[in-house]
Amino acid sequence: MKKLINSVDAIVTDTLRGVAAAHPSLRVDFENRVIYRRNAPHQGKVALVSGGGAGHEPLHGGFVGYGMLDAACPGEVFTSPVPDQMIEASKGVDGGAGVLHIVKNYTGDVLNFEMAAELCADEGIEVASVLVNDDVAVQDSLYTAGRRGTGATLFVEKIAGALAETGAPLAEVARLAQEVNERSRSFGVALSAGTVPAAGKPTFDLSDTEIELGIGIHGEPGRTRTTHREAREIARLAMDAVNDDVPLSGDTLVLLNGMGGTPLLELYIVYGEVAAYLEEKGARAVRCLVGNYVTSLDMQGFSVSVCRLTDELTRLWDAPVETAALRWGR
Amino acid sequence: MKKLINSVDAIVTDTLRGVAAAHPSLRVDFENRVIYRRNAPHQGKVALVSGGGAGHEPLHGGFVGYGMLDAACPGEVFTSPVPDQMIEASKGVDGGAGVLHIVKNYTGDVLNFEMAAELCADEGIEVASVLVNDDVAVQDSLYTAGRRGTGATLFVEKIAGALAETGAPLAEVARLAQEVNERSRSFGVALSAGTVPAAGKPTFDLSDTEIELGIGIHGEPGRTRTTHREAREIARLAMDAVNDDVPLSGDTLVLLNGMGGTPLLELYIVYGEVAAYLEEKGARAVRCLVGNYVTSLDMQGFSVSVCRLTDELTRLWDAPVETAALRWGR
Amino acid sequence: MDTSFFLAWIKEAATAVQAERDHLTQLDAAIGDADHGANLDRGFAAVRQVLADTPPQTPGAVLVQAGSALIRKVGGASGPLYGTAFRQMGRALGEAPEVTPADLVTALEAAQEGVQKLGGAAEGDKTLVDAFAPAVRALAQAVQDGANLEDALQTATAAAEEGARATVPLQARKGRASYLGPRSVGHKDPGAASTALIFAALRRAAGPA
Amino acid sequence: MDTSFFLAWIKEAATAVQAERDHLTQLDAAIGDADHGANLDRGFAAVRQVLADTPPQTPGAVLVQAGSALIRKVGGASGPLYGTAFRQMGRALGEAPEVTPADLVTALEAAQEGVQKLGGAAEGDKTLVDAFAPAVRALAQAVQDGANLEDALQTATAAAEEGARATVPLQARKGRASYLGPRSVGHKDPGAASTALIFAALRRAAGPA
Ligand SMILES: Nc1ncnc2c1ncn2[C@@H]1O[C@H](COP(=O)(O)OP(=O)(O)O)[C@@H](O)[C@H]1O
Ligand SMILES: Nc1ncnc2c1ncn2[C@@H]1O[C@H](COP(=O)(O)OP(=O)(O)O)[C@@H](O)[C@H]1O
Ligand SMILES: [Mg+2]
Ligand SMILES: [Mg+2]
Ligand SMILES: [Mg+2]
Ligand SMILES: [Mg+2]
Repeated sequence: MKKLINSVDAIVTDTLRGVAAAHPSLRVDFENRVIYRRNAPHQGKVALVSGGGAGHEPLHGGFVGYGMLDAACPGEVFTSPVPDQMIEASKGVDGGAGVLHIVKNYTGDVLNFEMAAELCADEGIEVASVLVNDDVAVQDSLYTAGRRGTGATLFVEKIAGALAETGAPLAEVARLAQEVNERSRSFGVALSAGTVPAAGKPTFDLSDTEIELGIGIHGEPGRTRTTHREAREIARLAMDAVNDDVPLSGDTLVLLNGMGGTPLLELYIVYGEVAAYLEEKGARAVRCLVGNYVTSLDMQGFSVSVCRLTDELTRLWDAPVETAALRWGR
Repeated sequence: MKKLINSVDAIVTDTLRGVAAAHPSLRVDFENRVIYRRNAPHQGKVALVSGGGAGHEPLHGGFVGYGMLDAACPGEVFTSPVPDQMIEASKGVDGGAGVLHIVKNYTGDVLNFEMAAELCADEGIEVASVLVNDDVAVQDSLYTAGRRGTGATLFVEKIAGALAETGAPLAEVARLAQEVNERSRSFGVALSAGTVPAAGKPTFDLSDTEIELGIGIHGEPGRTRTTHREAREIARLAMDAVNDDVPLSGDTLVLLNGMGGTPLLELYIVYGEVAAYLEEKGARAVRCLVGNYVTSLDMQGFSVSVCRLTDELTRLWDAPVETAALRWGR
Repeated sequence: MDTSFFLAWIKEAATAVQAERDHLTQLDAAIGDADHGANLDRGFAAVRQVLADTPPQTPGAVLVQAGSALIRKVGGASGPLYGTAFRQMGRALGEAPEVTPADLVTALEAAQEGVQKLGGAAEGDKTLVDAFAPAVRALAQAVQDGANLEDALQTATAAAEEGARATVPLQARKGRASYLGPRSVGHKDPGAASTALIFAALRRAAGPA
Repeated sequence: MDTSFFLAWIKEAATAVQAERDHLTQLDAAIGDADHGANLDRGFAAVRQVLADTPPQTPGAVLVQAGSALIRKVGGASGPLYGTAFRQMGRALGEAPEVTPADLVTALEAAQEGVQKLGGAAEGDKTLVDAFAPAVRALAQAVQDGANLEDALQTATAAAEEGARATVPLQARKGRASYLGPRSVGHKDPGAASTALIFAALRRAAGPA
């Protein structure tokens, strides 16, 4: 394993040092491991807090700033943060209008955020939570852990963040966050596994002729393995999975997301196929992002997330945002 | 070799399809392979044209837009574009104030842009050229091909682009572009080689304990090979090379650039070390970018570029820009 | 069993987790995200630190402090689950300075209930519950049958290990491994494996075999 | 040598480049950027297309069209260099329908001069000039010595091949390989290798050995 790190144990601390050095608009609490907007809290504004394991950068720290998150809590690599971080973050951003926890649906994240929400309530902070579970690769069932939260997290953070800036109350921001999640679906494909530093070798092995379909963002293998093929066909496999779950139509927002080790060149090729697929189905990608946004360390591959837009969602997507990884309108 | 492509021969065309689908603010001429601002030409504004081999995305297409380039010409993977493209692009963007060609110093790029400039002159288009050659890994000598152009290309495109928006004349824009180049130095390190699709296997082999120092952006091996070590020490090696060439001091603009296959997590770790190094030398990174900007396909590694700022350069760096890969202020 | 017994358990557990760290992580790589060993090792190191910094005076306090430290430091699914297990045990023991085998059974039953309430997993879902539940059952039975502490804990450990082994053919319904669907079959659950380690540590805390 | 001779040369060159495409690319991978084979193959395919679409009527026109197509399609360093070489040859030949061996020498000397003027490389810089220059010299000498065309071209080809081989121990001073400094030593220059192929194709255009 070759990585640009000082030591496996120092990864998160050292990343935070870099984030603090790079972004004067952010404030990093190294002890509690929280990335804040420099000028948090904002009185009267609903605050958004998210968090999750490291290894998904720029998620979530790269989305802290005007129009998106108020704070982010990074856990260890691929490990949910702990309740202390979330409590500290919630206290640090609460401007009296309450805090929305944006939680990706993984047992670890859910349990830790649940504990944090309870303890926040004890301290008088109003907390609402939204669970992101957009990954159609996972069967949705009452008897399982349910669908994973992946690329739609970015949609939820951006759109709910924009609504929060308008001064909307917590219940409304939470409702909209929920709506964005419900309107979004994702599917991921890996060409190679990433290497978790603590494990020291790739999480799984793929031969030169195989790909994994339905992977998540934690280096876990997917649901099935198939033979490698043209980008067009791989894009179709992914889009079919999305379309089979909820037929695509109308205006959509698309995230063509790299898993960390795939160059932008290839992501654009796949995006071209995705756009063509949508058109074939009578849908349109009226807004999109192409790049590394919700990654899985150095995994090679991509995920595609599609959100069926409403006028309100489009307007809030277009609203100004100013974060390390997403910026427009200011 | 596993890549998200349809065929080796279709890579550039398919990438352009994706770019066209993703960015309504761009216009893609598929036949001539030129990416334009949708509303080019701008009457009375000096136009900026750049180009180079594909495989460095988002360079250059990702930097076409307000405040930066007017057009970009992608060549085949790691191959300079051809004069026809540059001529077509120059014609398409000339608003009567002349065209600046921003050329990275590689024999192929230089020769092809030279031919294009001559033919443009024949057609009555005023062309000035700036040669970017910031890579300190290469000895600068009259008897060699000279230093390569790498990360500083982004600085030149952004800052000269901002000046051009103010209506400055061609000679002034060219002079400033030249100044940015002269004030900039870069150095690159690879942890693994990228795979050129036409070659089908990594350009060179590195064991699990080796890294290459002084690599360029075309998958070429570096000047020396050394043992892999902590991020802190690798960052020091790179920064020492920069600092030995021109001692660092004062306010600087830093690009901590990923080569395509390295996750942002690691880039932030290296950036933290670079920022600390600068402080040690009594310099400061007052502006920075951390991410994949000038890449080398799926190579793992990074390059660091430092530009010694003046007040004018800082102001122009901060000026609004609206491109696919760099956006602020609008 | 007094305070030092429970401190010894924690120490044994921390040592075992550290020794098996890579193995647990490899199990997690197969059907999870390759961090279970690192997670628990970090957690138990923190537990030892806390117990050294502010030495607790009762068995219950040892376990509550240990559980809180796990919740504060582990993250992931296993942090809140093991943290809750230790905290519930500790709360069940109250202020008592001495713990009888029957008390231990009651406490472990409370722990199991806490874990299942929090995580929603039943036996057979291929989680740490598949090692925990049979171990608690075996211990309860042995204690009821009048076995001495060492033997009872030996029985519990064997049941935990057997329970962990028995997760191999199961398809996961909870936790990360559930995402693999049928592909989760054929691998041992990492949490069940660490639960077996923790029961074996409890056995060792009771003295040499 | 008439128009069809030069068309045959181009065809032989295109075939050879296609056959050696991967080899040239591998040479370029060692000290360049792994595209020389792909570049030239794309270029010569375009040349054949152009020549088929608008068949030229003189040897000079064949070469000028070929050179222009190379410039338009190859990119990289080798595009303008080879393009200029063919264009200069063609211009030197003018409108003549027939080319004598002496004309060929003059044309190749013009080509060499064009390449060196454009790229600034001298012999010994480890570029295609290291194959081109000795080949032109050998051809000139052989023609002056009254050798027949086949033999003269055989001599030129041998000199090009020898020149390409001789680039192995050199340190590059021009082109991408120069970035490697001393590490460029020990590898054959890809452009010199392709120049040898192009001279061998010229030899074959003159008929069977
Ligand atoms: N809902 C649940 N109930 C009980 N145990 C669970 C549950 N979900 C996961 N686990 C246990 O947690 C283990 C994984 O822990 P760990 O790898 O530390 O966390 P994460 O899955 O968040 O990376 C699994 O092997 C399983 O035994
Ligand atoms: N300045 C130069 N003069 C002559 N030949 C050169 C020069 N620079 C490069 N070459 C030739 O070009 C070859 C490389 O061509 P190619 O790989 O197609 O272009 P690029 O280097 O742009 O990728 C080298 O092997 C060398 O022979
Ligand atoms: Mg985890
Ligand atoms: Mg090239
Ligand atoms: Mg895990
Ligand atoms: Mg080359």
